[in-house]
Amino acid sequence: MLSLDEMENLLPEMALVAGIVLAILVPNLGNATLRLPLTRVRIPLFIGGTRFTATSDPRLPARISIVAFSVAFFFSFFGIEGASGEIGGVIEVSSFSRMMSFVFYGALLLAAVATTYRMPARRGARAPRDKDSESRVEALVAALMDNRRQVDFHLLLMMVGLGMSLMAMASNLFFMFVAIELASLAAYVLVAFHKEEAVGGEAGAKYFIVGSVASATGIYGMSLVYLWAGDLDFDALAASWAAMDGLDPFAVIGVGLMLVAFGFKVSAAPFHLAAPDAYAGASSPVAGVLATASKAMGFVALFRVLIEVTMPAEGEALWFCIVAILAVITMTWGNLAALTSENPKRMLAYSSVAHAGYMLAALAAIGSGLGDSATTELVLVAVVFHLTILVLFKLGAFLVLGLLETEGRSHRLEDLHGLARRDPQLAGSMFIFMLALAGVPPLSGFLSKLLMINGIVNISAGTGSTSADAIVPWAETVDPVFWLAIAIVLNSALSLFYYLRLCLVMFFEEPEEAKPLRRARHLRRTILVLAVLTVFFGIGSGAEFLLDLVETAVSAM
Amino acid sequence: MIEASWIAGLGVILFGIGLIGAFSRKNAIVVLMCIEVMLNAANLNFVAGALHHGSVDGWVFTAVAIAIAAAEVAIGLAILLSLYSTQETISLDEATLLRN
Amino acid sequence: MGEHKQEWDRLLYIVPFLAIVPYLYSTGASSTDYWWLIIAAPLVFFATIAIAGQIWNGDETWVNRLKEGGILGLGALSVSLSAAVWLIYDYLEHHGHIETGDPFSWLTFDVLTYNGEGWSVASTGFSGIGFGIYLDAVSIMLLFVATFLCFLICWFAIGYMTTDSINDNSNHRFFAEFVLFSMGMFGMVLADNFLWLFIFWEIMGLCSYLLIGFYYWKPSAAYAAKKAFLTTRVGDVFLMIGLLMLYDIYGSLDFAVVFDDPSTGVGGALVDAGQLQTALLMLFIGAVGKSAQFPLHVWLPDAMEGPTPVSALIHAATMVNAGLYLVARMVPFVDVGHHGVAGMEELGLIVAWIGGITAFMAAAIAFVQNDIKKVLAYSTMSQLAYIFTGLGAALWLFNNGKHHAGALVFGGALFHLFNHAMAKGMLFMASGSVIHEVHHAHDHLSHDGDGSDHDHGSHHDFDPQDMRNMGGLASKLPITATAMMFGSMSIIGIPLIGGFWSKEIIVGKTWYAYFHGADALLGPALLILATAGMTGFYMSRMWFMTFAGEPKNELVDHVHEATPWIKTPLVLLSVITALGGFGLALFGMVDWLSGEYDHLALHKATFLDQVIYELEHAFLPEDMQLRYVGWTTIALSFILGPIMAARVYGGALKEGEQATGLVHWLTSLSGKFGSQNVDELANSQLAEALQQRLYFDDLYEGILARTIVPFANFAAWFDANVVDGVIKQIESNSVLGSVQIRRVTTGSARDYILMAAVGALSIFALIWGVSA
Amino acid sequence: MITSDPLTFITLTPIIVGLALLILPHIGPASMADFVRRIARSLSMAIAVAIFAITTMLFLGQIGNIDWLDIMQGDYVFQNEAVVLLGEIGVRWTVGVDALSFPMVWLTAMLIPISMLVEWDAKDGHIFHPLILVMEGALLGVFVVLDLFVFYVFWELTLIPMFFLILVWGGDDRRYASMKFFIYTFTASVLMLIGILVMYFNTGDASLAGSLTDHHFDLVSMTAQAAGDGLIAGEGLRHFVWILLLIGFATKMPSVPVHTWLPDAHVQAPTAGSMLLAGVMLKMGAYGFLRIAVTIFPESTVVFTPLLIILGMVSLVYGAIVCMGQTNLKRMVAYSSVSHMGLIFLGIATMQPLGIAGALFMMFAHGIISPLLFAVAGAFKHHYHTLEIGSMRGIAHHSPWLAGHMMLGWMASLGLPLLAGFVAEVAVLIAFWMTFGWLVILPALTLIITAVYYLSSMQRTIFEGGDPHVGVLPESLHGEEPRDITWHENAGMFVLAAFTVLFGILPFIFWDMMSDWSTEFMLETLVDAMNSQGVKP
Repeated sequence: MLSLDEMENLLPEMALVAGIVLAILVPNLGNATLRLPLTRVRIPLFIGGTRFTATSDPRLPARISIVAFSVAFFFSFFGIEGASGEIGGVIEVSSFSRMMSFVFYGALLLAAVATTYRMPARRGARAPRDKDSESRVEALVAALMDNRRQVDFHLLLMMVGLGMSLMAMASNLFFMFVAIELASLAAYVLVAFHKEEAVGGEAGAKYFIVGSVASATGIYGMSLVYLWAGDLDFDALAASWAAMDGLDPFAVIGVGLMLVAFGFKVSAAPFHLAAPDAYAGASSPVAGVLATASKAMGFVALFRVLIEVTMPAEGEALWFCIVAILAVITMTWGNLAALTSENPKRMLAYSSVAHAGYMLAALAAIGSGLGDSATTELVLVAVVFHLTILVLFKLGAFLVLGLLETEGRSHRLEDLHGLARRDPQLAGSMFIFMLALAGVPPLSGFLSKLLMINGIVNISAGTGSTSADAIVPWAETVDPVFWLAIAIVLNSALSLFYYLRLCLVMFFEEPEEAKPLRRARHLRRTILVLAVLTVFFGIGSGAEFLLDLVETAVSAM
Repeated sequence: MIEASWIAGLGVILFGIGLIGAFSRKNAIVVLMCIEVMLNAANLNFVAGALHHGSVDGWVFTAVAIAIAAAEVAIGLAILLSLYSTQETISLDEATLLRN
Repeated sequence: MGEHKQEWDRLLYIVPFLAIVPYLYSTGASSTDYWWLIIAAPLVFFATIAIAGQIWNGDETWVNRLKEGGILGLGALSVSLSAAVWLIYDYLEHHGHIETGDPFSWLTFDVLTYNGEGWSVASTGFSGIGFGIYLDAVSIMLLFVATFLCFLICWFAIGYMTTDSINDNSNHRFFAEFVLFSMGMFGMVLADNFLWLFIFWEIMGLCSYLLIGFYYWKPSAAYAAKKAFLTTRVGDVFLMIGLLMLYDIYGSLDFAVVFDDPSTGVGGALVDAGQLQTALLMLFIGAVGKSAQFPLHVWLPDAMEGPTPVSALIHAATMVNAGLYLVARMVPFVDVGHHGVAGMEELGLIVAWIGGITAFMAAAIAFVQNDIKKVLAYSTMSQLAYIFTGLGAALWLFNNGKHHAGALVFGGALFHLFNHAMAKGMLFMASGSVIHEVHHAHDHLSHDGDGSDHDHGSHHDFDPQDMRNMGGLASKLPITATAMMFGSMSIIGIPLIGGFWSKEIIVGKTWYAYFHGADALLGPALLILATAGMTGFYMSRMWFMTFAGEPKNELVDHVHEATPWIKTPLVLLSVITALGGFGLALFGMVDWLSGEYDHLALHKATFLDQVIYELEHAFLPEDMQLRYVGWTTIALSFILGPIMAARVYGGALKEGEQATGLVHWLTSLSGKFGSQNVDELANSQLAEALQQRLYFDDLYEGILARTIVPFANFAAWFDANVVDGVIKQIESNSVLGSVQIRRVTTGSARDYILMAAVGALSIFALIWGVSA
Repeated sequence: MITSDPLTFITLTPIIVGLALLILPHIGPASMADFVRRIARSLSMAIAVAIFAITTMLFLGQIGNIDWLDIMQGDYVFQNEAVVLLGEIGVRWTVGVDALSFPMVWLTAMLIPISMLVEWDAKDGHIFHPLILVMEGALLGVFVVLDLFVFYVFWELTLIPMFFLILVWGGDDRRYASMKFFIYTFTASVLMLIGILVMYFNTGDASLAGSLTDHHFDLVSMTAQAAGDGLIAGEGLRHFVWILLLIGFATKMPSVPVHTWLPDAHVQAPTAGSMLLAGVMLKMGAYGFLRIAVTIFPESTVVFTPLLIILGMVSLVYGAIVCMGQTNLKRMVAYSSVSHMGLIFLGIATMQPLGIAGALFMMFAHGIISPLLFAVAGAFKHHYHTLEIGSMRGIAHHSPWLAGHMMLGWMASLGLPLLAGFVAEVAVLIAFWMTFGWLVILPALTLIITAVYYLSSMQRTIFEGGDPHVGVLPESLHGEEPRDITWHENAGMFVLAAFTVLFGILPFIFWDMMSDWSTEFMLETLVDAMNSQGVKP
């Protein structure tokens, strides 16, 4: 049994567990009674029967999950300062893990809010049949999307949250994998949740298959590492790695295979291929979760394996070259592919790939081993900061698409046409999100990208020969890491093209239909808040506050 | 007693079969099976590791991994079913509404 | 003038303007404190007229009382004129330079120099550019010419412009541009510094452009305006380079600083003759452009597209003198007697050659012109070229230590400038009078003839400037004919009249220079000698074709001098032209201009002594060679040229027509030389070539059309398709790449796994490679 | 605040008010939204005029009583108490101006109300004018901040309002133009950002440094450090950073070969957008180049002088030649901007205080003249619905005011004396001759080419036509009777014309401080570099 201290440390997870329990129970509460045998006394049983108004409210599951996530979110937030504790040998609560769970819960909370509007119950929903007319099919699909499956959905959402949070706290590689699997399996289902739509099942299937292959590969890699080290505690692994004489094939191949698994999670090229399909097929909030929380989870795993375990105290890490190359390929691939994508969700998916590339580049800079601890910390702060604020604008963008989705679908660029005229608030927010994604100052997206580039430049710019008296000799001596910075900025410029294109159609084109969008008050407010925060965390005290927070978290790592 | 390295060797073969199967077979169910094979390769390694290192962790890992594999199959089948219900195929090459 | 009483009342408006300077004088102020009035008045009224005219366009008061700004312009120019006269008066009183220094520093700046070890801020020179005035005899003379002529021309223009319906509601533009032009001219003359000279020079260029293009709707006018601006711009650019070079040499562009000791540059360095000569040649190219000399002469004839005589007058009497003024300012550089730099003989030779060629060429082209203004335009070119030749000879003489002779021809050349300005100003106004009245007569006729539905076509086809439509006007336009006669005489150099006094000196001294070592001057000397005779021919031809003989068109009968405002300047200038040359020569104008004397006065004991001295000097110089030259000139210009013209074009007036005394006599005389048919000659290839202006325009245009235009089009293409094409290529390649890379996402999960597997394998290969 | 920290006030007020005017109608109740929409245009104008008044008072000494002639290089006036914006990485809000930036500040403050005035009747004025107000804040920010991070923020911030101005109020091909404009300049400036970051990691002043990085973005401190031992140790790296900065700044200026965004942006932009683009945004490049690249890396500047000459010369000559081949009025004017901006590089390359002062004055003069040109071109578009040179003739008859302004603007731009542009040209040319001698023939020839294209364009629009009473109207009018420009266009152009004349006749109003500053600048930064690099005449 957990001690009180441990309970306190795990409060967010407790809240989530409570949420899961409540989500299972509460919607089923009804006026069912149990007649005591042989008597006429009816004892209210509450489970079953005709449900009460309150418990049959279709928005109840969402409320439960929102409350649960909110509580978890705030507890995580307050836990960032000074949380520490070790539970059961596999869980280690630290500022860093709390920071990450703060991010995860934040993202999931937003997804929960967004989904409230996606699935209010509607009677008479059934799956469309072949003989139905096209418009009828559409209506049916819309109704089905709104069917009462909230409980399932929110349960899964909370499980994803639980898995991610546990993953961030894991101090044991195997436990981390288990947590990842928990989150992933729930996420697969979420992706496939809209089974009424042809693409829903397909997206889920692909994501599941590719994801499972990746995790199987990762688990196999982990098993090789276990073969080599005999212990999967990170501390023990790090010690074994440091003590390793030469390169042990088991260790190297194991780590390499794990890289594949995490590469899939962060959607690094060429493991990202299923991601665009999954994002496009999933509902927008879910896609947003995949692009933010799921990606953050992958990066935490990378931190654990690459930085905690395999990073040598001095000199270049083994994986430096690979990650650097992966980074460049990933960001270029993502941006290039997004360039002509006509589906906003796919476009955002590719953009998410590109962002993974930027962060991998920052990791590579650490791997180069050129920086001291301060610069390493700077880069980590940059990455974590980026992961954090990515929730604001990447998920924000998905939420905007989500709001559009409640009206119909948002899989064509045309659906965004003239959004500025139909709904200036949304268009303005979307504009901010896009610019933040592109890294235009003074938005927070710029700050995080700047910090990453900053780190890379800091690590590498000084490596060039100071006696070189011209550019070419200097360029020959500078560490290749420096060019990662150039690659990032050039890619940012390239990415601007598609972000702007999206803005362009919002402000420029005529809307296909002039009717205003749904009010969706909470979601709309959420989007606006995200937009404001995107600006707020860009510069000034907001950014300072968040940076401080991240710094605390990173220094605990 | 079988040498741990033999077990691990079998794991490599299994893993290879699984992987090759995963990208060479169209049928999603077969791919699912291949994934199971890959997971089992890992399980073999855990077992071998437990033998080799004489630690009990490996056995625990194996047990948990099998549980995960089971969950995965369940979820996988459910998802494939929903794929089938909308597209009436479980061929990975045919379910390509989402592409490019 | 009774019938125009109401018109003359308008003149009352300028009384307050005229009162300004006398008032200032009465307060005991010094003229040197108020020189800025000369520039400020026109500048202020430029803006006033331009804006007010646009706002009150067509307003009754504006049109009738203020003559669409003409009266305001006249007022402004009267302020300038009176302030200038005040200044000139003071100058003549004090017999010397007026320099104000730089009362205000326009630009101050620093320049770094290298002292052998490092760079530091230059301690001497290069401190900036200020603005002040610098007056010596040359600028005083030009100041008078400019203010006086501008005033008269404005006067004339009020009459000329406001009575032509085509100008209705756009005259404010004319007057505004006119006073701005005047400001430019005044400023250029007053400026104490080469840069300010250039600045005002450019302002004049602008006004010239605007005024030539006054009838902007006429494609020919718009074209001519552009041509004038661009041609002079070519010269100006070189002028600017010259200024840069001079500034580099002297560390200042102030006349006072530069002329103080032209042989030492900034910081006491000795000036390199080659460098200085290059700089001066650059300045000269500018002068060539402005004064329409070969090879940048092409703009001047076209400039006659401007409103009939008036803007053309700018291109004859005032602005074109700017180039001459600039060359005159080169004298201190070459005057080896006064700190000049030796070894710059080529400069004088080049100037003289350009002058000689232009003089001859322009005179030849003038032979075949039928447009009265075109004749005058070529005449202007030719006469300016005379002055250039004279200045060239002066430069050569100065540079070879022949100071006295140099000074004489220098003064003579400037004196010719004065005479020519007065005469040409008047000639153009007179030709304007002719054109105006012929035009009116034509309008009158065509309105009467066709009733209400008059034929526009014939109206536009008729060219009131074509001398072939004239003839026998002497009796119809008595004042004009007289004025034109005196003007032509002055230009031809009829002894004792106007230009004679100066032209003699130029021709004579150019030959003098040739005889004293400047072998290369033989060419210019011969050319200007021949031109003297040609001038006699074409000027006489013009006069005879216009005024003598029988009318060649029935409308001549309806011509009469009706327009107010036009006659006054003609009368005034006729007097100056007829008597001014001799009069000023008597007062030692030539020596005063060249700086030999420091004041204008009789230099002999009595007036009669002076007259005899001057006549002797002109007709019987001591040097026998010069005497022959002088006589030849007179023979060619006075006798041969006019008589030939009279034989071809002359003729008595129609029976019963009576012109005023001298004019009538002259027309009768012209009929007495018989007549000669020149049709064969007129149809010759030579005549055709002359008609085509010796094909220079065609040549330039051809070159431009074949080089610049295709080149510009190529550049535009290059920019759009190569420079921007690279960007577009990047863009389209990215799009292509994007499409390609998106194809990799086939949609099949198998392929994704395969790709991931391949990727993973590559990773291992890499690890293996790294670790190996 | 106005007297204690006027620069912060004039920078932030327009941004805050502009954003408020843009956002309030969308989040408040309907009645308030209507009210805000009604007052948006007038309020924007009032703010813009007030800021112009404040800057003018700063200049005249009514506020702060500054002697503008006595500002040393590296010193700034109206500096504020620094406010920490991002303590972790050493970003602070510090503002200040000197003789390099103040003319630009004044210019911006002057141009904003005028461009608003010229487009007073723009459609959706309640968005248009606040956007310009935001633009004003961003532009002023670029010139006043002394922190490179914030500088970069403002630098990019200017793109956003301009993007909208082009996208929403632009011409037919505005999609392409706005994208190209944004991406092109953004790409260049992110490279510049790398340069800034390399500089950042060589800063040392611990008192300003960020807690996370031990470095800071403070320009004043960087300048001092650069003047001391030099900011960056290795020469190769220094050059590299210099080139990165140059890419950013040269693209903004723009210099050939990275100029092609400009014609597209200009042709499509609305009049006010073009005016600001040409008037101020191009100057940001030159300003940044002088303030950062030259100041901090004088040696590199000296070493790369040949590059500057080539860039400047090619921009100047090639730009002018391309102008001649243009048939679109705005395109032509845009290329003429490229050509004129070339002179700025040439002025700097002369390594003479006079040349730099000339370049500064060129920035200033071109900042007045080119808006006039674009106002004229915009009026053609507005009233004749075409910009095609040669599609009309004799327009002077229909639009005499327009023709008058065109004449003045065109003449000013081709360098007619007594108009503002001439002073700059002559100053640069004098310095150019001193340093490069006969190379001057190329800029000189450009003066002719400039005249050719300007005069030809006038000849084929406002002149000719063949009839004194009616011009040849473009087909785009479809037989409508054209009218002369509206009163507000006229008023705006009048002010610009008046300033063109004023600064042409009395250039010393701003010249003196520029000249003094240039001398200081040369002596403090470049002379040592020239001596150490062994530059000889």
